[in-house]
Amino acid sequence: MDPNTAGWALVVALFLPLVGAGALTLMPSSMDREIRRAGVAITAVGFALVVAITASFDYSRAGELQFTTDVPWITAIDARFSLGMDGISLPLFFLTSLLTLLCAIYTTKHLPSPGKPKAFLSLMLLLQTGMAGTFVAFDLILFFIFFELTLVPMFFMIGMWGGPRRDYASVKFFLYTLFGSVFMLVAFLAIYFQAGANTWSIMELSTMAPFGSTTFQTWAFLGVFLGFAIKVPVWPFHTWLPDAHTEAPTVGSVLLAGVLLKMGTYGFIRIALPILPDGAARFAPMIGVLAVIGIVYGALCCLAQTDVKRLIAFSSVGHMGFVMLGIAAMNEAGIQAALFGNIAHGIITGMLFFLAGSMHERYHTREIAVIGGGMLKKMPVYGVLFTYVAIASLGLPGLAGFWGEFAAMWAAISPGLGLADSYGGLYLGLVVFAAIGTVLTAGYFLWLIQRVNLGEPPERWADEPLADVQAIEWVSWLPLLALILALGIFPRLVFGVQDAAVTNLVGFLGG
Amino acid sequence: MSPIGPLVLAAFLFSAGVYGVIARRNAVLVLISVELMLNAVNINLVTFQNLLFPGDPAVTGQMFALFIIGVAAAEVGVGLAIVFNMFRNRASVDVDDADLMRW
Amino acid sequence: MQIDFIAILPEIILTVTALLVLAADLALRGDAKQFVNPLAALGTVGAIVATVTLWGSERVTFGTMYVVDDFAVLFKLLFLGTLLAILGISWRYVAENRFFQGEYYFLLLTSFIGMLLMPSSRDLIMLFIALETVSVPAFVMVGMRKRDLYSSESALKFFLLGVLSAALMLFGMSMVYGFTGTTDLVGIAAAISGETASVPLLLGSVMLVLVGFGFKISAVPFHFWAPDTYSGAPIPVAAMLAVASKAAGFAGLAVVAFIAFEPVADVWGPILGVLAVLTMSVGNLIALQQRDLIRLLAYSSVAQAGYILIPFGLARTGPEAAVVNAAAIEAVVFYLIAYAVMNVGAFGVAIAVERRTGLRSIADYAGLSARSPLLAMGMTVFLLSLGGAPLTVGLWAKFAIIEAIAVDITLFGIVLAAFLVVNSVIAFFYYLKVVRTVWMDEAPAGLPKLQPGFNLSAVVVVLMVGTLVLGVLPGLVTDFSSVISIVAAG
Amino acid sequence: MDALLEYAWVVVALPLLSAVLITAVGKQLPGKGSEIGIAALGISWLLAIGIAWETFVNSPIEPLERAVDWSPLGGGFVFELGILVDGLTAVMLLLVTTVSFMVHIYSREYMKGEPRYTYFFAMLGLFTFSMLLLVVANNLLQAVIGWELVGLCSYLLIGFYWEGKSNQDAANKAFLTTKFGDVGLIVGVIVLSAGMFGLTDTPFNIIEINEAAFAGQLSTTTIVLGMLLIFLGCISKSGQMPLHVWLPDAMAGPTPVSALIHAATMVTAGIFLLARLFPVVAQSQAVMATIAIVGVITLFFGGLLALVQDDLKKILAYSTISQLGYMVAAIGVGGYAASIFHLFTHGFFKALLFLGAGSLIHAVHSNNISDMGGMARAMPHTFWTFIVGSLALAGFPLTAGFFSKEEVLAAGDIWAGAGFFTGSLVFWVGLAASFVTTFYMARAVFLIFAGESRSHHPPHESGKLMVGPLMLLAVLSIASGYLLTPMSPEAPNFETWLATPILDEEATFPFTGDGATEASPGTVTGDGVLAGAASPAPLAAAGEDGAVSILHGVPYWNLTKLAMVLVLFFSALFLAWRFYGKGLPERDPTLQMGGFSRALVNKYGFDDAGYRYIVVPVRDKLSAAATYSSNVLIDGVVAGVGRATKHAAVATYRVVDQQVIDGGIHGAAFSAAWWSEKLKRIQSGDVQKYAGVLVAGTILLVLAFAAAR
Amino acid sequence: MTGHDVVFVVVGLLTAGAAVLTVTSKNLMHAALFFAVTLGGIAGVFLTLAADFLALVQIVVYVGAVAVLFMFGLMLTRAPIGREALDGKNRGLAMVVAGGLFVVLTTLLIGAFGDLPTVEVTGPRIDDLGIAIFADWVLPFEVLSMLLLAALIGAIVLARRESGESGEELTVTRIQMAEDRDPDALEGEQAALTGGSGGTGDAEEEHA
Repeated sequence: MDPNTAGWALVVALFLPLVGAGALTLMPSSMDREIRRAGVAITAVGFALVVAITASFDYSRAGELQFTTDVPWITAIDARFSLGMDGISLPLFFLTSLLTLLCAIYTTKHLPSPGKPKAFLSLMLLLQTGMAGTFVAFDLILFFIFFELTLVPMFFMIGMWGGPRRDYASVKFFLYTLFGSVFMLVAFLAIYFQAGANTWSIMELSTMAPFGSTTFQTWAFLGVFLGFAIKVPVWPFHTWLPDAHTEAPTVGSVLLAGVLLKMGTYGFIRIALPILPDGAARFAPMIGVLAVIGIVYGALCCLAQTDVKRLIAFSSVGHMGFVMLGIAAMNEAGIQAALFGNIAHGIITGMLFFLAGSMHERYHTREIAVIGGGMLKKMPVYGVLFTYVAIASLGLPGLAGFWGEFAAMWAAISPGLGLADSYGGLYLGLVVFAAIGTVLTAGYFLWLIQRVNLGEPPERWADEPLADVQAIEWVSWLPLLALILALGIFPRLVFGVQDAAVTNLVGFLGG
Repeated sequence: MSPIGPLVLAAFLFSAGVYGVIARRNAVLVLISVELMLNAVNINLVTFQNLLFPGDPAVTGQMFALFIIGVAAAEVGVGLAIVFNMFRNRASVDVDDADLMRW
Repeated sequence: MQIDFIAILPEIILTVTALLVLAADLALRGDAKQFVNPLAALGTVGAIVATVTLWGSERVTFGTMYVVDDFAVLFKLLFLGTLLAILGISWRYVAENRFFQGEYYFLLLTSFIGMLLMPSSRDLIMLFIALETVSVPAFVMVGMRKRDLYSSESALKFFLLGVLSAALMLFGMSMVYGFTGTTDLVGIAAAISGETASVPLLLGSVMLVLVGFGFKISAVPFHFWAPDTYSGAPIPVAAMLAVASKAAGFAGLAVVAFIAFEPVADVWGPILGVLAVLTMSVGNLIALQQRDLIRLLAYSSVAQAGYILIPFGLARTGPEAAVVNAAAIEAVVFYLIAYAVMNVGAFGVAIAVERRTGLRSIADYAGLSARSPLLAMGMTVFLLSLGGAPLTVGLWAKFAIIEAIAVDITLFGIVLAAFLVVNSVIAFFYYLKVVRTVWMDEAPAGLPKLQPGFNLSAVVVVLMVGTLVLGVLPGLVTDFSSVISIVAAG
Repeated sequence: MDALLEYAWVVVALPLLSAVLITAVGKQLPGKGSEIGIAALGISWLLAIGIAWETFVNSPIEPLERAVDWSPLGGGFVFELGILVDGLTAVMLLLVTTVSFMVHIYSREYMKGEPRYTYFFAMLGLFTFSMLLLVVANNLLQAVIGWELVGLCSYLLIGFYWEGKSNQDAANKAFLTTKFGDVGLIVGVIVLSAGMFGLTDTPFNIIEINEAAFAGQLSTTTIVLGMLLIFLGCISKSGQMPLHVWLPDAMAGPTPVSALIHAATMVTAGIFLLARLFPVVAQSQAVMATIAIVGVITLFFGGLLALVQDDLKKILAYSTISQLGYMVAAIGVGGYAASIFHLFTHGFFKALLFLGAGSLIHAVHSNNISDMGGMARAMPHTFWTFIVGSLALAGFPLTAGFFSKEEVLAAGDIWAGAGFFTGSLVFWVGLAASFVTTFYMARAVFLIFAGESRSHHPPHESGKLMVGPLMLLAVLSIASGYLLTPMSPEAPNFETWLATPILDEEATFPFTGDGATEASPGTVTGDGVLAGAASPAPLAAAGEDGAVSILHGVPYWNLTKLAMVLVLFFSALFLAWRFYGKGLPERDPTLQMGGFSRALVNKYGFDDAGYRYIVVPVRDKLSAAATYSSNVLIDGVVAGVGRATKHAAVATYRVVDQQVIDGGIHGAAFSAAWWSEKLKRIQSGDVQKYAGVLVAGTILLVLAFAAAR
Repeated sequence: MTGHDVVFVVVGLLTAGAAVLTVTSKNLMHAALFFAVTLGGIAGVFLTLAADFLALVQIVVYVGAVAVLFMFGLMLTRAPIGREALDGKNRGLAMVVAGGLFVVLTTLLIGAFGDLPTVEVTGPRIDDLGIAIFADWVLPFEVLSMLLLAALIGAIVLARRESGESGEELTVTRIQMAEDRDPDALEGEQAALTGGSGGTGDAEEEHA
């Protein structure tokens, strides 16, 4: 495939899941196993295509858009169907496809009540199109559509296959995120009219930036900020997240943590910063402060959790705080860090949710106190995996979690856009508190490991036969486990791909 | 003659009609009150036509009044039919009995 | 005076159809009576064909009283399309409920004749007559479930409030006439200028004129009839009131506001904007409490009216007026089209569920997904679209409004946008409640599968596909810049 | 002539390879994986010896730096993965591989029959690798990575017996306490590297940082802030007060691990890093003074705590803290070479002592010296080697510990001579602490080996695999000291070994002490002792303009002070013999000194009240929360911090998150519901009310319109 | 004040008085009669305003037809209710609203038309009206005819004795509203629904 001309490949990779979802709905519900296999087949074919795209991507020109498609779409408002992929999009696009495949594999054996694999897989595939589209859409309107498209399937996933409070959680998730995105849409329109170029093209608008008065930029940024910040979620817009995660089915949580949250940070980097650099510069210290509050606060909340899944959910708040800290740095390293943190968090926390889900299936509870320890004894391999991923999540060097966190702090010490002059002290404080957050993070993870993994299993489980990691789990987890290590050791896998694209992007910032 | 007299009369009749619509309990009396309001409008129209715009070849004001009379007749017919129907269903024409649906 | 019969051909076709329906009803007996429905549909299709041929033309007839331009044609197509859909969802409902079918369809067609006249009328008298032609048959149709207490009660409420607001409107019209000496809209606009534009009586009368249309579109505080009437009326009639009659009200409002009262747009604009805020907030907030689906849809349509009023709130006079007002009109038109598609669909599903079971509480929709996947899917799509979810036409409808706001941002516009946003979120709360019930609650044991008839299924499917296709390609209907013709006229 | 240096990375890679291989195939092998570990470390050790030899005989050598661009970091900066081999690296490589190799061999027997035997060797390999990765790092980021991995491995090994709650707690405590220090390290590294922006594309490069600091290209803020923060990392990692609390608890791990942690890896990481960055440290008097004072406090008070311990491993642990205090203090008084020298010798004799302790514990199945006694007869090899180790620790003349500790004291003396108060502090307190050291080691030795056996198990000598390493380490505990003696002032010695182009005699401290004005070379140059070397060059000496230069050279000592050391040694020995020479006294005199003893037993007693009134209730109620409820003042504080954190966490979650933030959302939703409830009442069903409201609304609107202009 | 004005004032006061009695009378038939008087008074006003034709129409259509229709309506729907109950509970509201409306309208009217000079009253001739209605107003006229037809048919549909299409009187039914249904009743309904499939149900199956 020639990355300059093979725009079709991206279109196919993007819409294959959607077509697959349609095809699945046509299968009779009674063909339970066949439906699940078809789900794997569809995602596998999609993933194969994504691998082919990744393979033929021209890494020497990673800063430029490749696999582009650009045709008129809604002529009345100048919206275009504009897809493309650069070094920033590629890893996220890849991750989306991979995680969906793994989730489909996982679903062949694990699907919570009320079953209905057809509906579940169809929604998942629909979700995939929405998520993947977000990362390759280069038209604001198209981006918005994909961004919003994810709400509906995720709403149903939580609402139909979720835990006891699924009704509450699903509606909260939906309304919360919707709220932000409507403001975002308003801001997009304001940008469109302010630019006055009759285009929604993200690249063109970035090139034109900065436009409008500072007041305009501030307001527009505020709108965009609300949309993305709720998605990320930035403290204090995070309260939908623990509920959604706690109630969501395993696969839902994995995709939510693995990809959905990334759409928020991606939006910041791809849209908010380059198009509204002045607004971004004004908001950066505030974003930084919120990010660090999120880090410390998320960790504190984790310490107070008694539910494994809820704990992991709160840990996301902290980890995404590091990502936001990178963004708040407004320099190349910060963006790099944020994007890396994105990917790493997607892999690690996705994996943690897989583990939490399987734990729930075995113990039928997620209460730490009820599980009571000794998992390492009952299920040695499982316990080791749990420790491994938890340690990755707390940011240990050599595993994926480290780079995003360290680089974010490193970048924040010397923020771009002249922020270093006016806010140098603030940013130093942010770094210190972020670093303290890492200790708290280590604290709750170790405590979690201690309470779940270590010690002798309590009596109620002593005679309970708990199956260790099963074959299907290995298949769906191994890639993530390997990636955690691979990204930890070879951060270049992501940093290198992104480098040129981030350089371009920071060029738009003018910093 | 000054137009203000008929206009104030019309306003008064109109207001009286509004009063009737809101205060009267019998549905037929409510309908009567509505008719009062429509008649008030007619006074307005005729006043304007004949005092302010007497030369209008299209005779707009009076034509308007005629149309209102026609429409009012249609409304009376339909309105009474509705009231009759309700009366047959519940043996009452009290408007404030009609409160099955609320909130 | 030469009468342009081509221009009023759709109305003529519809009138003839109405009379034929009446005659056929006399001729047919028993179950055969239901075939007046396809007859009416045939006439509607004829009218649609006739209307389509008028696209792009600019015909003025009956003096300057009647204008057929793209604005009018688009609205006529909207009405006729809705009529077709309502005929589709009415067929079995009307037949089974032992209505007087011939009369029902005759009244339905008559009401739509009034609607077809509305966007073309350029005279207050004509507008008034058209409005009454819409209303009077509707009064009767609402009460058509004769032996039902709710039905007769809702007819009474609808009727009383209808004539009351008509009287208020007439009083306003009479004073506008007294002030300007004409009922011709363009003439009125010409007469209102300079110092006359600030006479309190005139401005107050403008408001009174708007009341009649405010009633039709169920804007707060003229909305009271809507929930009570919808829930008592036969559901197809409720659908008609919620969609077609409301659209007609907006058509009339647009014509009056943007043509006759354009010189005082800076007065009615903000006030209508405030009404928009009130309308959507009140509608949405009360809708939150509803447990009856039809009432929920009723309040939701009140709220939707609030959204559609927003562009009116942006109207203004002065240098940017042409651009801003044009964008506003476009937004209104587009929103109405979207609204028709999704709301008729929602009512259609409600008919299918209620007709068989007589149940209409939201709780009765539990497990609809198991009982009829098609209806469940349809309900989901329509409600999500009403909320403004992506990939449905509802999103573009809201988008159009925000776009109209963003054309020239003012503080007031931002406030309106903020209310729109907050209200959209509130609205989702109750839409999702229904969607959740449909998909996630267990159906009560023993309820049979629902098998909606062919017509209704077809209508639901078509509207669902329409909602989704327009959701992906809104360009199919957004590209009609010519509908802003009434702005140019003003 | 640095062919071997190029292969320094192999030394690092082999333990990693061993860890990976053991994990992969260890269980299937006859030796359960231990043979892989021993083989890998053996090769590494030989290679390290070779490297050490090359760097030593050619010293001072030009540092060898080899790096690959490992990953871009954004902004044009790259992260390099590389090696930096100079004398310091070579010393550390030699020390780490030696101890690790010995521990590997020893563990093969010691850990026999333990569960997770294979896993243990894999972890040893990983641990060694992590430390070596830190040691060879050519850049600070790589150092941080190694440093953190060391922390992880210590966590995994201290918590090796994870079935027990106290072991889990100890592991958590070690990880979290050091992780807290890592905050300082990481932020410090970030601050230093930020100072390098604009100067280089590789902002973490150690040589570049050192050169920049020396050339004055780094601002004072960067240096002071960066180094103090990094020193915070050293405080926690190298067991300095007040973050030493994890170290005694870390004895929960298997004894070979204790040896590894306390002798060669982990705790030395902090000292090493300070030495690595000594050119930066040397730029600031404030930093140096801080380091010195922390070191002094630690070396004295840490040592005192060993007096009252019954657990042999705890005695050794506190002695480690104390000895680490010497090393830190030495850095703080400019004794760069002295510090590393002490680190080097200490590594050997402390490893020896721990392994010896392991041997004893293995024999009597108890950690407590009160359960031992009379072991000299049963375990002669262990006895003799343990004696050697103890003498070295106590600084008995002609053992390695003597030479290195005296260097530290000498550094203090010279620094004092240059007019720095901290110099005298280090000297005198260090001297006093040596008395304490001697006393507690003598106490331990007498109680273990003298008198009658108090063991419940008949003691027996350990096997060859355990004794062998003891023997070798005993030899090294003596021999290593001769790398820096006045007997060979001209030959290559430890100081020339450590010298680098920056740390040569040209370099000076950029600040002067109080006594600088009176200072002249003569005042600080003592008369050579022992070999009577003529005017040996001082370790640090006042320069011409009164500035003290960073020097290397032959050792320096003076007779009076030597005499004082000896007097102290023997008096302590005598005292100990009086008390413990005949076995365990009825009442241990160290426990009979009233308030002083109580203070020590209670770890200075500050926490007594806190313990009784705060820690106990809270720990018992929130048992898990008080992870840190040990019984030292600092422990109290740490426990308090932990507790406060926990409370803050619960409060944050319950109040802020669930009430305020989420409550706000709910509040909004609630008020919507409230409005909804009120508003719907307007829809009363009474059509005439509707009509009334309709008309009233119309009137208001009419008024609004009418009044609009 | 001309004689013309005097006549108007007299007729106007008469009309206003009758109107007040129409909406306040405590007797049904009195109210209807006063309504007829009001309509007649309005015809008189039309005459003073020189709208002869309209006055005629007013007499014929309103006094002659509408008022009589109302009286029939009142008599046909004579419910057993007492005199005191003719006014509902909304009288206060009605007072305020109507009073407010009158004040506002009068103020506005006087503000706008109070200073117009007195003019001579001239009305159009009846043939002018005839020409206008078929020249200028033919469209609304035709539509009005359709409207009247619809109203006629609608009124018949609603008002005629129920024969329906099945030829039998239907019992009064109520839609079950969500508000006033209790769970037990719901179960009963569902049982009924699932138990017997009525005639309509069969018809549905055929079409499905």
